[in-house]
Amino acid sequence: MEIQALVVSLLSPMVLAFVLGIVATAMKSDLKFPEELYTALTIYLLIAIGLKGGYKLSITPFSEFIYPALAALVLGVVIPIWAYQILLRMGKFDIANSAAIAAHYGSVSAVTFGEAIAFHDNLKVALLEQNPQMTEEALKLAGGVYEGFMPGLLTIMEFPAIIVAILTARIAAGKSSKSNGETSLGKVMQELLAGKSSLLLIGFLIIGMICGKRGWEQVAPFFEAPFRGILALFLLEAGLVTGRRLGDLKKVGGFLIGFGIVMPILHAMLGVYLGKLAGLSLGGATILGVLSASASYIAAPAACRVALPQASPTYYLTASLAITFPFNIIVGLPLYHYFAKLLYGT
Amino acid sequence: MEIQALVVSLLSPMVLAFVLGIVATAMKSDLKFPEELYTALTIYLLIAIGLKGGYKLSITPFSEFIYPALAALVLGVVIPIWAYQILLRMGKFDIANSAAIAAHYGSVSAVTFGEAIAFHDNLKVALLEQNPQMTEEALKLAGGVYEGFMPGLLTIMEFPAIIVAILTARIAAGKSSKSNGETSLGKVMQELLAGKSSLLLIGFLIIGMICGKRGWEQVAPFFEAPFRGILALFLLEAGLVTGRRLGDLKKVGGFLIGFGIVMPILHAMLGVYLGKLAGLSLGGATILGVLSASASYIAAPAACRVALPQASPTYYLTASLAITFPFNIIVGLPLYHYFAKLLYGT
Amino acid sequence: MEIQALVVSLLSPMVLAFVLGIVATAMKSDLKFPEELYTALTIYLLIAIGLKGGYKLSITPFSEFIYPALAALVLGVVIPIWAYQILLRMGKFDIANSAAIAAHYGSVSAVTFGEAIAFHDNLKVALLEQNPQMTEEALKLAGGVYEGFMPGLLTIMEFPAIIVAILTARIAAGKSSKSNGETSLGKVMQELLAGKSSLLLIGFLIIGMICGKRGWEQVAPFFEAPFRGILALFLLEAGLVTGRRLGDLKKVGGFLIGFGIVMPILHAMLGVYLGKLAGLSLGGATILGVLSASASYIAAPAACRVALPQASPTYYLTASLAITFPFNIIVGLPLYHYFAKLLYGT
Amino acid sequence: MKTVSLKLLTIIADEALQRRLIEDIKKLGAKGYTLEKAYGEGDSGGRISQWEGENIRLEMLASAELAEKILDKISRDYFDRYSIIAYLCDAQVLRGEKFL
Amino acid sequence: MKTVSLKLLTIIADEALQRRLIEDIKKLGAKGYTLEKAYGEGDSGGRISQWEGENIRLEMLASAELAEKILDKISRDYFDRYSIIAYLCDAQVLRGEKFL
Amino acid sequence: MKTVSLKLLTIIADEALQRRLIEDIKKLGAKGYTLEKAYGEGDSGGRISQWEGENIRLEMLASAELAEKILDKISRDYFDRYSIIAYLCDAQVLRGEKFL
Ligand SMILES: Nc1ncnc2c1ncn2[C@@H]1O[C@H](COP(=O)(O)O)[C@@H](O)[C@H]1O
Ligand SMILES: Nc1ncnc2c1ncn2[C@@H]1O[C@H](COP(=O)(O)O)[C@@H](O)[C@H]1O
Ligand SMILES: Nc1ncnc2c1ncn2[C@@H]1O[C@H](COP(=O)(O)O)[C@@H](O)[C@H]1O
Ligand code: NA
Ligand code: NA
Ligand code: NA
Repeated sequence: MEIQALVVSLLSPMVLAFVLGIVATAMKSDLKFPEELYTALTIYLLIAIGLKGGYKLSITPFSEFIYPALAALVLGVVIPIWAYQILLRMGKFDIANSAAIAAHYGSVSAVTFGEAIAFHDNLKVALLEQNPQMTEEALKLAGGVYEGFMPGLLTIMEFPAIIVAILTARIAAGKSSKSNGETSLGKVMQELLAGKSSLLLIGFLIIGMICGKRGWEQVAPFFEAPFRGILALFLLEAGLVTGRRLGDLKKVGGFLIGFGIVMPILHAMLGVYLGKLAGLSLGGATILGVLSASASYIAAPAACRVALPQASPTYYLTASLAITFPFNIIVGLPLYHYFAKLLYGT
Repeated sequence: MEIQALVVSLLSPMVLAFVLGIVATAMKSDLKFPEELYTALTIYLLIAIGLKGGYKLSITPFSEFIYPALAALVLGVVIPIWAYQILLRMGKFDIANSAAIAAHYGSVSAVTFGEAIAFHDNLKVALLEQNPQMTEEALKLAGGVYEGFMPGLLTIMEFPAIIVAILTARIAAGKSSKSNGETSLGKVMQELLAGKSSLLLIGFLIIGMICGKRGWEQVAPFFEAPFRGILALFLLEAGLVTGRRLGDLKKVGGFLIGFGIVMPILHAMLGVYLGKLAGLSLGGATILGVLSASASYIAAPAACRVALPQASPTYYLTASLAITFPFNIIVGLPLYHYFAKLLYGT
Repeated sequence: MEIQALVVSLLSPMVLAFVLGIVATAMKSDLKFPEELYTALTIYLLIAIGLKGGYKLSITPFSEFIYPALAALVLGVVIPIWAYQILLRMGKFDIANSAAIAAHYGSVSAVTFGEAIAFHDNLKVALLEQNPQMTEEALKLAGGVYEGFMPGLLTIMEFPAIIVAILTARIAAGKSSKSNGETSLGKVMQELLAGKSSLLLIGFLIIGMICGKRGWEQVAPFFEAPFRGILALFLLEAGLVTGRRLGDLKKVGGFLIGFGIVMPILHAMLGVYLGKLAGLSLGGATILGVLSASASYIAAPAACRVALPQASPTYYLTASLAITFPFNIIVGLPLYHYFAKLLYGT
Repeated sequence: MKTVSLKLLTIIADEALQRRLIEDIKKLGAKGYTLEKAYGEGDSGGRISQWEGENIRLEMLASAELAEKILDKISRDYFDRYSIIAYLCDAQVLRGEKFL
Repeated sequence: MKTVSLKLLTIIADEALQRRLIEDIKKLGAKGYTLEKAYGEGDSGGRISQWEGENIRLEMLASAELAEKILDKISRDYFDRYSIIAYLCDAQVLRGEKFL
Repeated sequence: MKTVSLKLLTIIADEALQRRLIEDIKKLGAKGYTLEKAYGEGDSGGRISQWEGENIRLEMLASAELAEKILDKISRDYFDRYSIIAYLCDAQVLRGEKFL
């Protein structure tokens, strides 16, 4: 059964497209994605995730959503704090770099989330192929279903970590928030909320909730059916960038490489555990685990470039993109699923 | 029932995406659509509208199309003339600006048209949900269906107004068409016909007519199913630009703001009325009203930049984009529908 | 029946979109495709073709594929050699230009391939409309079906010709491959393999084979359903570029124009003939003929710009894009189909 | 390196003028140019998206004499009707003979 | 052709600074600018895709005095925190009065 | 403002040469560059779409000496085979020490 999950994960065209992107860079291919295509794909993915999540949220009772939401919030606050301490003390990074990397690991990756959704949908298909008579209940126990409101948790986890990390850096640097040329924290928060990814996720979550089923059905042929194909395209591009970043691995050093693998595993366990406490299904808890494990590479880099410009992209981008991202979508997904099954005792 | 129409219009993901775009600008979001994405979406929408209209036209008897076509032509010629006089005399605009604004209001907006189509399709779904036994005839009386050849009317109305307006300006300025550096009227007409939007609309209308059903079915999975999702994307971008333009509202003054709301209402009434005379269904007449009410922002600005460069984009773009466009898709659609129902006595 | 094939080919929205592109250029239209959109469409088409071909290959017995594969390889090696000799001796082109043009005609065009696939799918629909009881066997005899692994042949034929042509040029120029500033042949081969089109075709062919049916079904709503619509978009852009190139026709001279029409016909016959020998169905052999007839305009120009920079794009691009490409998709497809029917005696 | 002193002429204008400007400079004898997309703001408002129109940035290496002729033409035909700017810098050009 | 001698000031910076830089130069009195997207590498690593952030290339024709003021402002507010470069060239500008 | 006099070296070439050119200038000691996409026409025909290939516009602030070395290399390795142009302007650079 764990084998099945591994196979489902590895034989996904999305994961293989990512690998092809890395291979292309290694071969010095002239394959390039225009920046505008990357932006378009990002906009598409965020809207698609938000809209569907909003629609699902509109048919979820509040009582079902509140505990998972709290769990997500706790994860978003706790992870950056302890990650910061580890980076500063054990990793010997300076304040700005520690905070920037912590912000990335506390925040979340929408693409990893998308792949986690695809993994679970796919697992369901695999389970039903094996045993077409499987009941909804049995599917749930096997991790083949998850709560539809998961995009709501993604949205909740996106920016608290970034604010916590930036705040931590400011306090640590002992600066008044009024220092010369420095962006005030209020402005940073405002920029975060208005940042592309928060705005699209929150905005379309709300739009999805308002429009409900009829609204969703109008746009589903564009935002649902082609989702995985477009995800594959995005992952190909992600692979190209990851491939370029791989060359920086030696620059970042052994500590950060270890950090980029060990921390996601710990965060995933914490996420799955809290998910179980909050009453999520096995699939839902696994996805909360994946969210915790994932490191941001849209919202967090954008925020750090403005609010922590002294931090080096070489560290935070290489860690989140070249180490943690591939680890999560290739090894992490089946691993966290396996861990969730152990915890749920199924 | 009017409430239902209002709800259908307001709860559309397309309209809400537009609103989100405005909110994003107000929040100084870094969300930006690459220009290339905007161009790609425009090309898509024009082709999709043209092709489907052409296919529908290929199965429409000539006698059914000719009177609505004449009505559209009359609207396209009359609207810019009286709009010009009002702008010049009451609005105190100079010749170039009066003509440019008149060109915009005489021409049409493909996106407003797209939203009108979505509104009616949606209304049909809402009507059928309420009463699944509703006959085709009853649906027609309630405004739930419209003639498939409407894109043909859109195409007819696109450029006469622009030519009329430019001609008016030249006559008013008392210039021979040979004056130094000035583009000759023939050249302007040629550029208009060859302009992106005319070319795609006319071209694919013809292609749709030639290819008929089999041709349409080959490309429908791309040009029909995802249409509304892509429209939502486009409206998000339109909202971003509108948001930027809102800041110019005070620059354009109260007269133009009033003009941008009152004229569409009058034009819509005229359009619905002529539509009824020409034998269109309630839905078809409403859409002709919407076309009359709508102001161009692809063909007309392009033409004015070349043929009326002295006119200020601040006036014509702000009026058509920041006033009339939102008014039409949010308030106008249900209002014109309501008016059509009164006129048709249903 | 030949009439039917001609009608199917001429009434395709894809072909008409191409014609519209040419008309637009003739009218000096301001319609322009952003380069990024062109790149995105290219990436899409190559991935879609590769993935589906890979999936089909995964369910094809090796013995069925091996002879057609050999035939494709032979065509890819032979065509550039004899094309080179003809260009050099009869066409009086210099070494670099002869080799560059030969590379283009030996290699293949993915878009022509896509249109050939659409032509055959469409022919099948037309045949079934005429006679819904038609058996699979009868369809095969009439050319309404083809082997699913054809993208594999496209991939095989893409780069041998380019290497052969470059090698030929080097030998003819009597240069050691170490001459000053010249790219070594190894490097050229490496760049070819890593070139955008090879990389995507080969890469996604392999991904399609690995993922099999379940993988393909995950992404088919994006890579299969909208394929022809996107092909129409691409052909519109191809028409725009072709239109610009038409002005260069007089520069390239009568010989190259003749070459660009006669050679494809000969190559198509050779391809169909070898396809029959290799055991392909009528449809499959026709497509192999189309591949032989087609001239590259993605991989070959890219390679020539680097490895044969002395060759003039005016010759090779005008020939492949403004002469051979339109000839193939408009006249060639039904012609080669007709020829295949003669050869297969059906 | 042997270089030649030439003028680098830059023109910034509405994209809608692209075709016409290029025809004009070719007629005056220019053998080449380089073109980029650009955004901008100025007296005539912002050209920061395709809604408002975009700018092109046209760059030419030319002899002082040709540059002069092009500037002349532009100020005669475009300056009173269109918003367009143009300026010259000095450049030391490699393989400069090719531009003369 | 009558031209005016002005300074052509070019600033290359992280795209994230675009809004702020434009606000700043307007406050200092600039009436126009031209903007292009750019990629680049430098001490702070590569800015060769949106993942790493892209650059903008901001160009302004300005009097020597205004250019000086802008350079001043930039080196005070941005140089110690952000990676940004700026330089001046001499330009002969047509219709140059409009930039003064 | 304290500025340093440097050379602004601009190279316009086929996009296909991008990787190689950047490798070359780095080997010669350049620490940074700025890159833009460009279209163009010249003796070798038009490069106005990806079908024909596009141009890149590579800009470098460099000492006169480094600029010289780069120009040397380019004219040796590229000029006889590829169509590529290069020119120098004078620039007053802020924080100019960083480019030396
Ligand atoms: N001072 C300036 N420096 C650089 N570019 C400018 C300047 N003023 C105007 N421009 C450019 O020229 C275009 C037209 O300017 P204007 O005619 O002033 O609206 C603008 O969109 C800008 O791209
Ligand atoms: N020597 C140089 N010449 C031209 N542009 C440069 C140079 N050095 C840096 N840049 C540009 O300035 C940006 C920031 O540089 P840096 O602060 O050195 O990372 C880079 O991304 C480049 O676009
Ligand atoms: N006189 C010129 N001024 C500016 N750019 C030029 C000029 N001539 C050529 N170019 C650019 O250099 C590229 C190659 O030129 P060529 O080798 O003449 O084909 C062209 O595509 C243009 O972008
Ligand atoms: Na996380
Ligand atoms: Na109108
Ligand atoms: Na061929």
